[in-house]
Amino acid sequence: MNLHEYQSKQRFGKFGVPIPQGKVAASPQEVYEIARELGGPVVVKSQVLVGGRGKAGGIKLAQDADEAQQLAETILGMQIKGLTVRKVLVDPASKFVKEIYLGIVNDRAAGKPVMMASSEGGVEIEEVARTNPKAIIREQIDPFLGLRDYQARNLASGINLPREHWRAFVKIAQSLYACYLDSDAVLAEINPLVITADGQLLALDGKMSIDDNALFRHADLAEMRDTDAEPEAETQARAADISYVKLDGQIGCMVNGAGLAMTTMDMTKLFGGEEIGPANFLDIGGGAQADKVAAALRIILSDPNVKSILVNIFGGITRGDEVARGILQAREQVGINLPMIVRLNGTNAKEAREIIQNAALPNLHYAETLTQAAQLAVSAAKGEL
Amino acid sequence: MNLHEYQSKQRFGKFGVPIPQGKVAASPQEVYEIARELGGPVVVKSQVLVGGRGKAGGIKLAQDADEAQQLAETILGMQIKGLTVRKVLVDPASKFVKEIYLGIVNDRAAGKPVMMASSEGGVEIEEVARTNPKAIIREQIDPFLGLRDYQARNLASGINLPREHWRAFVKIAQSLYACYLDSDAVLAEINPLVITADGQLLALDGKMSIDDNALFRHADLAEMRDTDAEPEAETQARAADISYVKLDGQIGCMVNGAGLAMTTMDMTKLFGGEEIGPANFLDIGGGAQADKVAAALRIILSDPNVKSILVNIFGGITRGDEVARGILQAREQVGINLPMIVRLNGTNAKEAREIIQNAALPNLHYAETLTQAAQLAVSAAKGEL
Amino acid sequence: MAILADKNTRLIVQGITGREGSFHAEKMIEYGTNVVGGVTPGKGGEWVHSKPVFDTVKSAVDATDANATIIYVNPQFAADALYEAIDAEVPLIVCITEGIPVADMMKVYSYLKGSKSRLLGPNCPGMLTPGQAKVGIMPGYIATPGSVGVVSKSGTLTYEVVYALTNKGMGQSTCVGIGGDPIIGTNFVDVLEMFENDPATEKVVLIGEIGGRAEIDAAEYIKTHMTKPVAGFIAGATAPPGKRMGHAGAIVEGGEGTAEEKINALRAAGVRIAANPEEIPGLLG
Amino acid sequence: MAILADKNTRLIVQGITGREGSFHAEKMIEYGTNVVGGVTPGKGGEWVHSKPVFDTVKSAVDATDANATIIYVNPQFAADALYEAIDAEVPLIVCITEGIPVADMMKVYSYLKGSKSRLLGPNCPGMLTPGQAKVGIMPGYIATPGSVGVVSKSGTLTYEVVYALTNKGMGQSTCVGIGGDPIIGTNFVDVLEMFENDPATEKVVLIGEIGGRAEIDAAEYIKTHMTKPVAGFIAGATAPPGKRMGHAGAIVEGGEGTAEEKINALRAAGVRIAANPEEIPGLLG
Repeated sequence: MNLHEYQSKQRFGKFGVPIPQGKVAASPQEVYEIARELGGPVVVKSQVLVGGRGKAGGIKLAQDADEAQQLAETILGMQIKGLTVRKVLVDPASKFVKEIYLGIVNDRAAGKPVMMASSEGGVEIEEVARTNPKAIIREQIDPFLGLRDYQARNLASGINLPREHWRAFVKIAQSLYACYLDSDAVLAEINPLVITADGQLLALDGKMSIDDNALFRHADLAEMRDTDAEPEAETQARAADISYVKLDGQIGCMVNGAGLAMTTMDMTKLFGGEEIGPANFLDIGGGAQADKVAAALRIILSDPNVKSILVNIFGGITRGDEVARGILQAREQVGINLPMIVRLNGTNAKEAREIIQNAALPNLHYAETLTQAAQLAVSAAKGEL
Repeated sequence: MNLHEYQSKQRFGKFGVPIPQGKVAASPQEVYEIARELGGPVVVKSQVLVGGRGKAGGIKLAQDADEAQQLAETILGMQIKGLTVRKVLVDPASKFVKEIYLGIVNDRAAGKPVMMASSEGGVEIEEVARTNPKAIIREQIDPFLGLRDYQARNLASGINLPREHWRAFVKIAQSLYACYLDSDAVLAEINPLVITADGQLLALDGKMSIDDNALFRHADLAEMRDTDAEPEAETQARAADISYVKLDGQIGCMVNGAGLAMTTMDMTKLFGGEEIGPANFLDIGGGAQADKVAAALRIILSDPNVKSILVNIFGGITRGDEVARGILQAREQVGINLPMIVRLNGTNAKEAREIIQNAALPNLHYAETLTQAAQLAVSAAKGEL
Repeated sequence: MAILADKNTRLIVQGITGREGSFHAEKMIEYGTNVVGGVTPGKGGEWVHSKPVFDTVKSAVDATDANATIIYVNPQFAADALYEAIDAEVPLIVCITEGIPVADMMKVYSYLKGSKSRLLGPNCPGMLTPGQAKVGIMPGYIATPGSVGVVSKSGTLTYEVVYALTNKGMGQSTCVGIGGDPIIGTNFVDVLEMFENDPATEKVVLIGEIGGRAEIDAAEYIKTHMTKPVAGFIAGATAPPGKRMGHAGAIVEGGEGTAEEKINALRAAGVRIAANPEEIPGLLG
Repeated sequence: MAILADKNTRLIVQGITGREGSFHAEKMIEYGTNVVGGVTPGKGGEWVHSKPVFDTVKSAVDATDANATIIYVNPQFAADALYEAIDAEVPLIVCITEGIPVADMMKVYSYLKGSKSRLLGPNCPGMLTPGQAKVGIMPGYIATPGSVGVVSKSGTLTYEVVYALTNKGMGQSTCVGIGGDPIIGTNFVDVLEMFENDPATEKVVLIGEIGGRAEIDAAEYIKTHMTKPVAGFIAGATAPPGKRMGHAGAIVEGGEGTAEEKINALRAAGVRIAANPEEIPGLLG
């Protein structure tokens, strides 16, 4: 789960990272009030969970409260990479002499968090990794030992930070790590961390991603989820305990198991090409009860791009015939006009096929293989079935 | 540093271990008040830092407040193994059906804390180790992982604790470990931990020892030190940053280095036998400034058993001649009538010898070897020098 | 011969009195796995499917001489169950639990190093040596004894492939699901090495997916160490960057972990990559 | 030849700008030890005794190719200095610091396992290979090159014995002080094994004291593995139980760790035990 910039920075601040004393606003009037209170020039920053806000015109400098209000009128409501801006952060504008990067991610191969620093702040770290990998200094953190001061000093030394800033840098590194740890984060980054004109370190922008698996022990963080910032179908899916990601294609997929779900998506593109392709990732998990199947079908149908539905289930411990009956029952509950291709493999696949074929419903087709199922779904999406 | 029973139990209680609701008292009148407030039978327990209080008559059961007061009159002020009882703990008397042992010590060889439990509570664990070692169940604790619940269950299972007490036992084990950890303890034990007649677990007696090296981060614990409970000379030595332990012999030893100090003690007994032997362990540490030498001499002289003084210094980085001058200077400050044998080895030993011999002070003898020094000190103690 | 588990495996089930643990314990017993007991704290002395239940892993191992354990425990308590199994020095630990916080797993992973245990999972379907032992949740009937080693991050996708192999008459030596979490105890390289050294395995199928670089490491290993032919499939070519595809580990981050780079690396190592998992039996032919 | 350190040792000094660190760095340089630099956070770029100071151990090792470090750092910061040296993979770490809390050392001890470093100490005088390298605080002039290996828990008592050996014309291969704390990085058995395998060592002196069971383990090792003659002394026969004799580790607890049991165990292993340390040269004769 990703946090907004303002949420991330507030949380960093709580753990001792110096942050600008800005506030978040949802209306131009609020922006005016905040800017007037802050006095002096401010930055109005759109709060959307996507990179490249600056280039998209979502971050603007205002000389005073009036200008801030005007800018907020254009920024609030604008679309950035498909997401509507509903909130802006109003921060005092800072003069700075240097931008650096400081972040923590999980190093999967090492099984440890790794803290990274770079003297090239203000650009995406992936960009630095491509263009100037030596500019990134890394320190693996032992999960039992935690970040040690000397590791922060190694980073400061590695990025040639002037020695007078070391003490502040070490403190910020420790605060960031404490925040990362306490939040069960999988990513926590300050970019840029600036050296201001008056020689202070300040976290101008921040980003955090929380481990979804750990939200059960972070009720406060779970509440921070901005469901406005995601497709409504994803919110509904989460409520139904269904793993769902909206995509741009035309074939709605319903699958059990994440790997098989991705594979099914891949097959729709293999046979349908760019213009057809998968409309979503959807894993209904184990069991496949009729209720869950119905919820999944509703979520798939909520996407107006969907032209056909592909159901691919491997009956393992659960039996294929039960799954087939669940699909028929769910279809009755939901009411579907789109063509639907069903493929059931594994336990009692033969019985499942008979149930589907005996139902003889219009627009409901049974496929033997995944290849055949994908090809049928593509034909159906093209209106050729 | 050892804590009294009442201090240990209070601290255990703070971390969640169930303890009797008793109070500590320094006068029979206070004992009466506490016993009346508690109502019913009470136990009056002498608070001295030594084992075997019960056998020495330092723990008594009273049926009511009057009897408690009477008992306190005999217990307060009594001597137990050379220590005067100045405080008693008044606990409500508990009926119990079973005594068990639960403790944590540091396992030096493993470099880890080890938690031990035994179904034979109420006797010293060393006694159980000798008589029935299989009755002691051990779980090593990983210092990074801490005590895990399953380890506590392994202990409960190992001592055949009835299953209905497991939940309470696991909680007590975790509380004890938390207390041990938070206190930088090197020993924390509940003995006995009883199962009361009404089926509760209760820590009837407790003992804690704190790592002296960690007291710098535990101002609250350092204040708990009961200087009444140790020879005054040891209190003075601590203030002067001298490592000193009072013993029963007649030869006062002043040495630099712990190993050499023990060896010097051993030599006085080798040549002097049981009746002469060392009056103390004393390590003045490195450097040996005149002030510290003077403080050490005062401490040695405060022991009326001392008949002669043996100074054994290995001049390493520091020079023997400087040490010799320091000894002469300190002798002037302190004023000593007892015979004193000085042996200086190592750097500038020759010059040191000349300084001592040139001083030609009465009762001040220079020895070449440790053997000679110990023999001279023994002769001096016997009045034969 | 087989890898990880076989006829000589003596298995205990952590969480045997729970819904999932009890259900799958029965399935494993039915398959013929030598399940020797189970563990549920506070329920020692009970019996489940005629197998004794113990309070702690240590007491279960002491009593049954178990050499493998399978964990069906809620994510909140899974780390503790793992530490308990490691402390009891169980040689093989299979963790089925999905949803363990990654911070917990990083500590477990660190604790595992230098221990006497091998961990498979978490968030994995476990493993199956056809006709000998099933330690996990794979449906037993889809597999049949043979000489193809299968290793995969996935569950149902693996079943598809294994079932397809069986239907084509290509039996399996051992089928291993390593799990879809970012931090897992056993990786592709570990299993490939076991298959390379296993006389019963002649060919290998590797099924990967987007996220992380385990498949890149596998390609490196195959290139430099493997003599046996490998065919494979990588799921998630159509997954968008920055989005988690069900598995906690299935995410393309910062342009890394794409299906394309994995396919390229594996192809360069001589692996025959299927565009469609149904092609896999043909690629082994 | 020698053990632990010799002419090829490249030493850095952690805490080189402190009072003790600076003083002993000078003494080590005077002795001929190849001190290549020092570390004090925030003082990188300065020079002490013509040696460069670095901010971190890592930068010091990168710049000087050091293969040993000695730590003179206050007890509060000693654990951090130790972790830093371990993380920088320095092969030999000697920690002089006295008074490190045992809870800190238990974690360091655990972290040390599986690392690439050997730790000598803490609370030890360090080691000295006569004529080659002094890594510690032993006065250099008391030792002379020869074939007696000396290992001890003590400081000044060791100096006594080494000096006595030198005065009797019995030179030393290496003199090692393992330290008097309850938890130390290198124990008697480790050093005895090094001496046993060191061609330059012909005879060994072991100096122990009350507390713990390191001498009992040593006796076991000597009995089963050592071919070279060993003489020894155990300090503290007259120490009362339950009282700490200066060293944090020198305490008889629960009747264990007495001088008597150690002497008996060592005698049973064939070690010649002196009642008086001045006898030791004679026992080697």
